[in-house]
Amino acid sequence: MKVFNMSSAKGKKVNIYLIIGAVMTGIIVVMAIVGIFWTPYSTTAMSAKERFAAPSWQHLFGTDNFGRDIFSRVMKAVGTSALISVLVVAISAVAGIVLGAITGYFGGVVDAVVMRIVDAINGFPSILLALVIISLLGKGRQNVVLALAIAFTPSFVRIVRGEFIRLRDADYVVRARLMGVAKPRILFVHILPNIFSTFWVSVTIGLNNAILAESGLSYLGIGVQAPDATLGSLLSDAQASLASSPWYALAPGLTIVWTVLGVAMLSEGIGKLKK
Amino acid sequence: MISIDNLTISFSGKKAVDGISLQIEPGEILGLVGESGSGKSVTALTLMGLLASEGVMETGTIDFNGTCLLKAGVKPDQKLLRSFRGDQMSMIFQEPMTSLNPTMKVGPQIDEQLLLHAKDDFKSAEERKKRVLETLEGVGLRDVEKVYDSYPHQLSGGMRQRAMIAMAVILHPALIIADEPTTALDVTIQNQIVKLLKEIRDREQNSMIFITHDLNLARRICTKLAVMKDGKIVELGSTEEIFTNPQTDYAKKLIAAVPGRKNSKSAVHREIERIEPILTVKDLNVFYKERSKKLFGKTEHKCVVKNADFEIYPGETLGLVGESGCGKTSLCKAILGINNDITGNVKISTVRPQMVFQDPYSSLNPSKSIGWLLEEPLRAEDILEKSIKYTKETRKEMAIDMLRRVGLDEYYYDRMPHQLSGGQRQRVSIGQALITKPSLILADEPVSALDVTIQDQVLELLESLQEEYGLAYLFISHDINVIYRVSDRIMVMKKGEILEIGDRDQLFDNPKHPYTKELLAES
Amino acid sequence: MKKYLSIFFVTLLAMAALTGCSGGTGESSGDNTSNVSTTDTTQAGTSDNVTGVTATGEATYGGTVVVGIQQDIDSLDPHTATAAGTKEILFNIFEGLVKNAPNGDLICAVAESYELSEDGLVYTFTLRQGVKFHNGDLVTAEDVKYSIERCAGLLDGTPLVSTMKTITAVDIIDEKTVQVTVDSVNPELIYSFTYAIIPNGSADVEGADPIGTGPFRYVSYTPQEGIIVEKNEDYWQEGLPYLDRVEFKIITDDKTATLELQAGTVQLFSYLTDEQATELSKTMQVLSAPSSTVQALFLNNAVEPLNDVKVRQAIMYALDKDEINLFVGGGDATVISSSMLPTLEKYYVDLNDVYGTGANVEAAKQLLTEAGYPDGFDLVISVPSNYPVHMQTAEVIVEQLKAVGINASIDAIEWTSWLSDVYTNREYAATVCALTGDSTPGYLLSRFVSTSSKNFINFNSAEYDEVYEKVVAATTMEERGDYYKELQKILVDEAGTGFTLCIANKVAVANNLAGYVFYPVYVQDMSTVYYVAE
Amino acid sequence: MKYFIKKIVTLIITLLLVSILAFLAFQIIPGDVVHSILGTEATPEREEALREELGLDRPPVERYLNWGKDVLRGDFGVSYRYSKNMNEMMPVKELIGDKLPVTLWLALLSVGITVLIAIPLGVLWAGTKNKFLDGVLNVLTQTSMAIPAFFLGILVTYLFGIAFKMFRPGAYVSYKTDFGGFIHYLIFPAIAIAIPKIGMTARFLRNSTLTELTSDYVRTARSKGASEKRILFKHVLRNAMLPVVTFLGMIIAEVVAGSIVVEQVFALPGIGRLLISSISTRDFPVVEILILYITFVVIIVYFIVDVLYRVLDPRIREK
Repeated sequence: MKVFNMSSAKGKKVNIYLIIGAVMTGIIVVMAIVGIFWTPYSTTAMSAKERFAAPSWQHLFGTDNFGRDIFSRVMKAVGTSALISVLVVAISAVAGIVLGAITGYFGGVVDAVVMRIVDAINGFPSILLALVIISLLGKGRQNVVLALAIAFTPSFVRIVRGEFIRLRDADYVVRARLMGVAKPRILFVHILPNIFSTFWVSVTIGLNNAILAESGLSYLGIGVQAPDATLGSLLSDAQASLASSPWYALAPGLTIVWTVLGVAMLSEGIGKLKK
Repeated sequence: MISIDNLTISFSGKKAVDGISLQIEPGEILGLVGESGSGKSVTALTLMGLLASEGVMETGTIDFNGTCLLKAGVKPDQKLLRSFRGDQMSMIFQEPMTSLNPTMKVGPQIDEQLLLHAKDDFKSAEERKKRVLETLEGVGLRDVEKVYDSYPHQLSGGMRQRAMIAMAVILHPALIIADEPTTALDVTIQNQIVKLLKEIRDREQNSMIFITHDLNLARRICTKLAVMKDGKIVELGSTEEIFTNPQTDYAKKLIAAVPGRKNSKSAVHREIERIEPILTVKDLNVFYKERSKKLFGKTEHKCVVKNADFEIYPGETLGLVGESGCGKTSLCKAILGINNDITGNVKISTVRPQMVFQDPYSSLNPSKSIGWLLEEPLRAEDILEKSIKYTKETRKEMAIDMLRRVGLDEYYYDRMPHQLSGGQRQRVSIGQALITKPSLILADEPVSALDVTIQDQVLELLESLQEEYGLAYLFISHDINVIYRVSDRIMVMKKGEILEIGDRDQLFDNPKHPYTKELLAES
Repeated sequence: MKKYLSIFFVTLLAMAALTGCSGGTGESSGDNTSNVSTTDTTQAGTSDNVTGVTATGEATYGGTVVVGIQQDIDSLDPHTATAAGTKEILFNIFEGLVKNAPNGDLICAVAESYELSEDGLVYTFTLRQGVKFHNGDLVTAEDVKYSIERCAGLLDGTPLVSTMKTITAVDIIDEKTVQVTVDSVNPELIYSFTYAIIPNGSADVEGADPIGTGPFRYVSYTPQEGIIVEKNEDYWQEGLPYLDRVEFKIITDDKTATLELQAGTVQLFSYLTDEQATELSKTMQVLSAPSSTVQALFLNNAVEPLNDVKVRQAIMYALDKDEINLFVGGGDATVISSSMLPTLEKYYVDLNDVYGTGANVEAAKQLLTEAGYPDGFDLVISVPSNYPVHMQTAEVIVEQLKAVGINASIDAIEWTSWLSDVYTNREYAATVCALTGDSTPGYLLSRFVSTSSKNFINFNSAEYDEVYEKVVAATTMEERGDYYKELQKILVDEAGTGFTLCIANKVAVANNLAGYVFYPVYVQDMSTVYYVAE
Repeated sequence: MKYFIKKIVTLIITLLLVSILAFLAFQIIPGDVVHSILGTEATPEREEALREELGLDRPPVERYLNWGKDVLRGDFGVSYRYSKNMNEMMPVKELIGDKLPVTLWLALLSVGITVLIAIPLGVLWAGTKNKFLDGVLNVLTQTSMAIPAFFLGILVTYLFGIAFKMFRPGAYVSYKTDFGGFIHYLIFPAIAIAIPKIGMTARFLRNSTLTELTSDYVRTARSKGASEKRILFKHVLRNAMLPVVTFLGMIIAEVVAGSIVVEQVFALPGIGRLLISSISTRDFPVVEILILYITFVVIIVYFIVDVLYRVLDPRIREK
């Protein structure tokens, strides 16, 4: 005979944020992954007959000015947007960790020099930055990523630097120094894991901001290249016919909000889980 | 009379206070003693009606001079409670720095009491200010106008605590609860605060609940004691009764663990062979950079340790005692080479002396397992010394061996620091310092953050390890009793200067410096 | 034996009417184009092709109109301004000796009439009496001499208008007669005299405001905001203009423009995208007429594999221009095949049958196979990203090329990069953009001569060059017209470039405005626009 | 004082660095200002003449040094693109000076709106025990941060401009002609800028208030018998505002540097739009000064925040 332990199930508080966040993000992830291999309609095939069709069972989100299925395009765009924002955050976070760790831990001249460069990048318009990178490295999605990553790095450097300054004289770091642990190991093995809870918050915000920043670039005409699309570029395209076919804008718009909310909820849930 | 009847408080199902009953008479100082987590503070906060929202009052009633303040199952009347708080009963907290609002001047913070409860008794703000100033004078503060207009951080720890006390007594409440009011203060200040509290009680004839983990202190101030353990009162009686004739095992153990000259187990004088010092400090000055506020002013080198001159021999414990900010830690760091802004000589004839820190929570890397932490010094040594080569297995063996030596079971190898208690962490910390077998350990207040019984165990461990490895300790503490217990020789420091250094018993029996005398006065 | 120039002087569509000059008085364009009349029946001015309903009602004087423009002004100097968007505004401030009329004719402006010597080398202009500059001064022969010499480079050696390089002397015969001498015959030179007449020396006065003789006088210009003009009370054409004030407001973003039109902040906006037109037609009048631009998928004839005529022809077959028209032009554009504005009916030949206006996938694939690309190839189309129309066209073309196996992709670039990399340095494979024609019919064809600095597609046909030489040598427009047709044919046969559409210029006009007139050239004439009486 | 000198030196170094970076950027990016000016009608002769006129035929290092010398002398040069009249180009100083008030007022208004709404909202949010309200605010603020700026601009325009007719989209009037009308129009772009900032600030303030509410001095205040409301407003708010000040500083720096997208959507002739168009036309003198201005503003705002923080927090003041 089995013994059911009811109390443990009842006593545990349900982490509502985690569940909702996981479900919301999950749907997006599934959409993005399926979108790589299959979409209900071709994302590029045009149809003159079906321009600006309203949402229907054939076209869940309707069609755009070229008669393309918006749902299919959103599916594909979700993947592109997600990939861009994840890569942007990954690159800038790693750069931020390396630079922030070195400047924060050692201080002095290196700190002064790196922080001045960080300040300089901060004041530098990301559009110009994007243009410079595209001219140096050519076109392509990867360079949008790189430009945004460079623009995002300063804020990560600041956060990591602050944390390293806070922790550089922590007792356990002093001990590691006394043991004769090598500097890089102190930086990245001893200190680094301890800044992750703070870092995680900025990573979540960064993911959100990267989606927004990419859509800003799309709006200014230097985002991804058509017919490739991101949620931001779809939204930008959709504006032209906002009054006559509002569903075109609504589909990517709501998807952005949904994604960002999902990620935020998930991270809040994870935060609660740790406590 | 204030009476607590059959009080049970639980936090998410776990009982923090378990059916306690207490009565406090006017003029009485009731000591609530026990180790951390025994429910002392929870009891006090409940009495004040400040129980955190996660806490549930399961049973019991609290009666204050005939008014039922709290009753289990009945929604607390917040308005009633607020009218009592501050007016009828007030509280003094442990950390005067954080317990005062950092962005509000001290005067207005005290004035708030009058505003909240006795606004109509005063005609004007000036009158209230006059009253506040009087009260500040009453708690032994001088230059009260200046104190009134100061922010908390501009006052010293002792002054802050006096201001806290002024806040608590300004309305002459029937009950004052003091929660570890002297723990964060230096010994000499501690004595003054205790004296002040006594004076207030004598003057005002109010009741007082004095919460402390320090039995020595409780003995000096309290008329009645309640010994708490795991949320229960295990023993209740007059202070003298309990100290002279404890009934329960726990009380006995607690009293026995109190370090002090009279009950020190290692009061036996050890003979140390002093031939070749393991550490020689000669004419050591340690500086601290301070930026000048003036334009083009040079960066000032503030001397925090002046002309330190001493040595430590193998197998010996040198106790270093002094108040916070006297330069103890700076001296340590200079010896270990962490601070290079020094003049003079430090000669160490052993490899890599290690350090044990005060706070067992910050000295272990929270993101690593205990096993990893214990092995890390070996890995570092492996890289540094070409002659040494540890395999993964030997490292693990050594770590587990060290776990046993510091009195922990093998399964702690995979635990994370946050899963350990403070005492256990300090054991790991000691193990980590010892695993590379240094012959000199600098221990900076290693037991100050621990409960008495745990403190006792850790000190015992340190002693046995000293025996085993022939270690030399530089043992730093502000607690003269702990110093007495562990040291062979004692060094007294004040404001960066070594005032006195000498054999333990000689120093205790015959202190030369007036400051030493003051330190020893209350031991 | 001088003939009246008007006999020779041929406008785009018609023999210049004498009336255009000698009789071109105030009433000529006041109530629209019908008066500017001509003897010619082919008068096909754009007014015939205009679609959309204009408001009807009594014309009133006064009022302010805000006109949205898409580009900032590149210069306030009418002789150095190069951007079409600037010229279209300066048209309201400045006038030349002659000026464009809505039907494509030239009418006399500062000049009252002119004559051309029989050898075609001497132009004699008689100035109109009483024409005043905006500063109140009368236009003198000195002013005319100065203006023409400045354009022709006779003042400092650098001609500001390249077609006027042939002018060798400007002589003042008397105070109302100016004679211009050229060194070679060019029947199209008269169009260059549309360049502004400005007060003598005014371009060299520091801090000078633009002063002309046009229907509106310059008030102010603020970068990024726009240019404001006010009614010229002394305008020589009586009854014009109607409006007291016109504000040209710069709105670079098409979506913002739509919003401002909907809100009524802006009353007039031209070159709408199809989406804008659809969106705005509910609340405003949307007029439409063929524009003066030819859009194309330009191919760089010098790069692999586009240097193979078969590959280019395959692309021609692959293009489905009808579909592009539907998606981008809203079905209102004219499908074209060569470099001539269809509105210039006299010179235009319809060559749409050569490759068809729909897609011919089989023919395209076969040609590709013949050329050695049975599996297609990669093609990058560089598109200036500030033109939504071209971006969308490129997107459609990518799909169409995909159908024949060509793997095309879009490279969206900034306009300035386009000018440098594509147009000047010719470092590109393909691009989608449009060329703006001017009133000289040969202009759009001249740029495909292999040696032309404007031949950015690197078109290289000996036959074409030969015929063009004949054009230059020809002294009459009839003669030239035949050669122009030949040139168009060669361009199509060689598949030099994939001309697609002459996109309709759709103009949104507030419901209470009337009198908007389309021109076959890139101008925006505000003098005829008026508020309808309620 | 030493603190100031140090800050000024840092500022100068950063400005120098930025100006070099911007100059290098212009060496790298494609597109020639000469082509941009002459358009499709360029002839090699005119190109050459123009290049010489603009001094672009000189070697890059010399050009940079000349530019630097002029800037140090207070001569910011003239725009390559924008005319002042028939024969003069617009001086950069005049051009930027003209656009600056637009951006500054926009910044002021948007920060004002942010502070006015976000601070009460954040405190209310921290104070509420209503789970539902908490959830709603959570989703609302999160959503406000998730909408791209340009779309928010369009939404604000549709809502306030087209639907409620509270303003006429695009009917911007210059501050020179009608200051009241100017401010009235500016309120709406300011709202578009403020919405995500309100979300961020309210969240931030709420979190910092919640943190402060757990601190010891709050317990002390409770033990004095102070009401929760009094505790929140008298004790916690000021302390909770401290980190928010830094945060607001970042926001101010951001909007003072120009809100490119919102300026574009609302057709405001501000710094951000000028920057974009000048970059796209390769108008180097304008872009250089704009970038220097932005960097300058960002650093100065951070500096002011730093000083303000010292004023607000008596603990740091004395150090």
